[in-house]
Amino acid sequence: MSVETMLGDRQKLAYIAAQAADARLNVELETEGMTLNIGPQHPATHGTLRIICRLDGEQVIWAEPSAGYMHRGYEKLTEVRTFPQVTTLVNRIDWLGSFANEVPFILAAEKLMGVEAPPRAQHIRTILFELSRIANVSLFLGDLGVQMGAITPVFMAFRDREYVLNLIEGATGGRFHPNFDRIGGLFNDLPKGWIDETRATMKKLRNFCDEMDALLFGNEIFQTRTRGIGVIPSEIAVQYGLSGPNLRASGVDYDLRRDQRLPLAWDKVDFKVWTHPDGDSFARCWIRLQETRESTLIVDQLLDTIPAGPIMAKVPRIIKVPEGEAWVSTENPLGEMGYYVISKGDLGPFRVKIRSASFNNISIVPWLLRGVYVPDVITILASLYFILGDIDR
Amino acid sequence: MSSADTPVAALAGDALRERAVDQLRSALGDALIDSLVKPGDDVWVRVRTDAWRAAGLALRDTVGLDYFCFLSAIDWMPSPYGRGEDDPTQPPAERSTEIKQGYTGGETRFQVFARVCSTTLHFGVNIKADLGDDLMVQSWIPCYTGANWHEREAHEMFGINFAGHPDLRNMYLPTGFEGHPMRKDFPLLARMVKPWPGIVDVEPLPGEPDPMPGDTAETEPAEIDSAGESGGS
Amino acid sequence: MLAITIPYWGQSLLRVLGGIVAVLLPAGTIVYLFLFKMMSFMQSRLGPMEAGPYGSLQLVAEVGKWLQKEDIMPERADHRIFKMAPLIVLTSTFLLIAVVPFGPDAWFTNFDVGVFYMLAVSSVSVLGILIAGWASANKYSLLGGLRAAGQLIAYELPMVLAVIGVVIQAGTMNLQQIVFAQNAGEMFGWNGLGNPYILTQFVGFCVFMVAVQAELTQAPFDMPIAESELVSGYMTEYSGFRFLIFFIAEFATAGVFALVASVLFLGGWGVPFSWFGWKSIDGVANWMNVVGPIIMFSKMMLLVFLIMWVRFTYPRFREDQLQRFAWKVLIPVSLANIMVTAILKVVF
Amino acid sequence: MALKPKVPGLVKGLGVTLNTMLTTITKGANTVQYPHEKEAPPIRARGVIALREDNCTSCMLCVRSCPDWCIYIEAHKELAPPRRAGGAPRKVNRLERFDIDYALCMYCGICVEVCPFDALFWSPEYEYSEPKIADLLHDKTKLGEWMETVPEAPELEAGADNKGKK
Repeated sequence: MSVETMLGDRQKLAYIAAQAADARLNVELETEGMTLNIGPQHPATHGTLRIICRLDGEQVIWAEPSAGYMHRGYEKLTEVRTFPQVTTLVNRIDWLGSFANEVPFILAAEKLMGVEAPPRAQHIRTILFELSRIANVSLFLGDLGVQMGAITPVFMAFRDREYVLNLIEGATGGRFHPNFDRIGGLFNDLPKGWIDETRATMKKLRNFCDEMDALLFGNEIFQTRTRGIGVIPSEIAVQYGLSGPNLRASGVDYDLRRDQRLPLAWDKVDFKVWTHPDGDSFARCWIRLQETRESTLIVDQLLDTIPAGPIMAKVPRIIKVPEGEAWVSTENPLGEMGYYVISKGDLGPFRVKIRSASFNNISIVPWLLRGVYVPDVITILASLYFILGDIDR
Repeated sequence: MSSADTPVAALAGDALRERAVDQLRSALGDALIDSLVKPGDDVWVRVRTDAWRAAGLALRDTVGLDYFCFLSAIDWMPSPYGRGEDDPTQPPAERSTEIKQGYTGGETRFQVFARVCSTTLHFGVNIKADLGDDLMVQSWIPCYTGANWHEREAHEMFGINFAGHPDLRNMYLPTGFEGHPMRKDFPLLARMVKPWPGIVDVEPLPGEPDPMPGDTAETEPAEIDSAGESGGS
Repeated sequence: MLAITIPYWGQSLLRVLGGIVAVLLPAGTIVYLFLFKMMSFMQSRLGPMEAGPYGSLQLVAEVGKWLQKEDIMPERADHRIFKMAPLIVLTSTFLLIAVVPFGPDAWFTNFDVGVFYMLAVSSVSVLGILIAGWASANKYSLLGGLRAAGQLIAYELPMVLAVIGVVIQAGTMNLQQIVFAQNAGEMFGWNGLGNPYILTQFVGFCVFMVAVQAELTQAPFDMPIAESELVSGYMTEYSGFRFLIFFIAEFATAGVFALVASVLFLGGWGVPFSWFGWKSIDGVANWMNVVGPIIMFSKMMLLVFLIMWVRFTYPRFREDQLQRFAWKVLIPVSLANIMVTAILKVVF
Repeated sequence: MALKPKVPGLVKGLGVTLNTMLTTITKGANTVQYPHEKEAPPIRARGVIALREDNCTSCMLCVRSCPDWCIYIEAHKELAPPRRAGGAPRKVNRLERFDIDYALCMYCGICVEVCPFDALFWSPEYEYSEPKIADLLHDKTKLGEWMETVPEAPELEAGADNKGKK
């Protein structure tokens, strides 16, 4: 495809342009700048992130995010909780894709204990994982519209996300915070009729993706706003530890669903890992759109092949995790989410290091925002897509 | 625009992990103190404190682990407060404060640890280093730019100093906050402000002595379902 | 002509009342029909349903709410100017309605250079917005005010140039005469539709509507208020009654501009004369004075529908992209349009 | 990039909103006019915890496994008449207080899960917001009232191994 080579060039050009803007800002005559506080309460930060910008006119000379307005100290809190209690906490890290947060923690605990969930549980886990990805990213697609001034997409996103949340609630009981994973399997099996309902919903979601494609991604205004804006070259992305769609949008073909072997069902389905060579805001948004669609296809495939059997492995009722250290990370909606669990053979973990995706994704912001205009600050932040709970933990 | 079927990396994982340790050993010499390769799982290495940055550079350039995952610290001292479930009316419980390090050992209370991965080879390395009394270690920013915020976080949460970090400001905590919350001896106030509701036990009959643990057979949780019972029922 | 003679002060009073009705009635309808209902339907919801049947009294409820609210003014704001700004914006709307004809005799002023006047007063609102942004003593407001100034000035020009085509074709700057010219005219010898300039001046119409969209600061040109960037820009610090005035002005201006556009391009209050075989308007003037405003209103609604439809669908431009669009696309296009119109005018 | 003749994205976008509008007008909105009509939450929805007081043996298991410390139990021992005639009187735990503080509760469901005697249940009821935060502390009478709203556990999907639980 000739587009690809062209895009590659454009990426390079945009990178050079960013550096040139940087240089120019340093040489140009200093005018009296203005410091603009974006946040902590600002519609663009969906949460309480504060970004301090030095402006020259509408151009950002220097920007520094200031997090911590919502820090809940989860790493400390896990130390006073038992292993089953931790899942209720980690639900709330990325609150839009909460089920996906439980999985890596439970997997880490299972790895330390040497148990593995039965195939049916693994399968259902993967389905719910993908559903939470859809719930998360569909909201992103709507929110993207709002950040750019289009008000309709967000309502459509909420409309269709509702169906997914209903499914998650129908299976787990929790709409936002399922707390459905248990060490060794799942709390309960699926209720009757759930699979058919899910199939119907996946159709709706694909329709929603098409709508978003027409409403937003095909829109020329949207494209002028996002193409060539906020370019992250792949080397930089990798250095900063960007993950998920942000990394793949920079052309790095890295997806933990495919690239590591976990006791989950992704290796049983056939799916495409989308990458984009551009690394700009458009690429990041576009990747997410494609991944939502891909997720619906993954769910469809998984629904067809749910094995019969138990959903819980044999584990003692009172869980003591043997001494050891384990790292498990999964490809969460926002990117790589991992837990480094250290156990001392107690009821609770000794230390849990939570590696959340948004923390790394946002750490690139000071580098990325130099020389852009104020409206682009908003699009870039929107396209990086962070959840405050995921930054502050 | 992408490829769907790159071989799953774990197939070649262990060989890669062994190789990574060997490469690191030849790059660092005796600065690599200990290493542990768990087959099919992960690899841990511990390096001398003064070789922290050299190890980072070696990991990036020699081993080819380009992807920065995280950097943080561990306080190996067990918490003197337990899980905050003590009875405030009783004298404080005696807890062992014996420091016992995890994989690849260690000599000091604090350790800095990090993880870097490869986006192409699909494996990662956990790397640790002891911290002396000055809690000083070289900054990793020259090796991995993304370490910036992680080092700031470790600085405020554990009080670790990173030599060569341009800007060790507080990230989450207010400027001027005293103490380092993630240290084990920093009390978690949420668990101190009120007593644990689970301390209270069923009041005995008048004239009966307080029940010893395990006495009230019908209601004691541990006896009902601890050992070996399946959780699936 | 009406048989009763009304003294001049009485006429003035009636005109003022008429003006208020002509501004507020469409504004209210637009808010209910488009902002409350159409937007909701486009987002698969119902919108307000509780106040009145189908929420029809919602606007009254909202006005009541705003009137009760505390009138907050930032301490460091320039108080006098801060209070003045909403009024200036609203004044511009009232000035604009003065030249719009609603029927053969139903007009406030029959002005020979109506087009010229209309274009002149429409930019008064910029002044209000600019001083609102400045007087608020808020960085977001200031940015919004500056953006508004830059944007509105950039879009004044395409608007003027788009109208020139109409003026050339009609040969007059009197809005009343433009209506006559459209309804009595013919296209290439066929008079089945009259000669609404939307057909012959389609390019001009498009440029005009884009410029109107920008003048009204509606999406995709809503950078001055940009909720997600500037937290409503110049309106950030306004609350209660003063915000209400801004709010009314926003939708009233939308209505008035739609009226102007319908006069310029859709044949105003009239219908093509050939439909009923009229030779001149005099014979039917009396009842056209009643029917005219209704026709006018429906045409306005159609145009406001277009404006709002675009508003609810599109994301917004960036300020520099917008300027580039104005200077590099709209102005050359409208200049070319003028040239073609002039040549054709001479040829035919 | 070769330009292909296609519908401009701007027009397509207008089509989507118009289409949604027409769908809403003809087929009705996706929203529900809340106080007038209500959507039934799924059977498993975790709305509020109901207590069957007779089953509770005040074993303190729920209190101790609550991550938030939001359950409070007070109980005392009593002598109850023997099960069989002529037997010795039994010692039973009589529940005095069973409070759940919904202002603290995280709705994780651990207490319901650990309860060994089936005394706690989830009810999908959700309309119990209070103007005063202190009123969110539900005592055992109020928790008992929720028992009426507890639904039957749903049937399970094909292939499930065990019977459904609460």
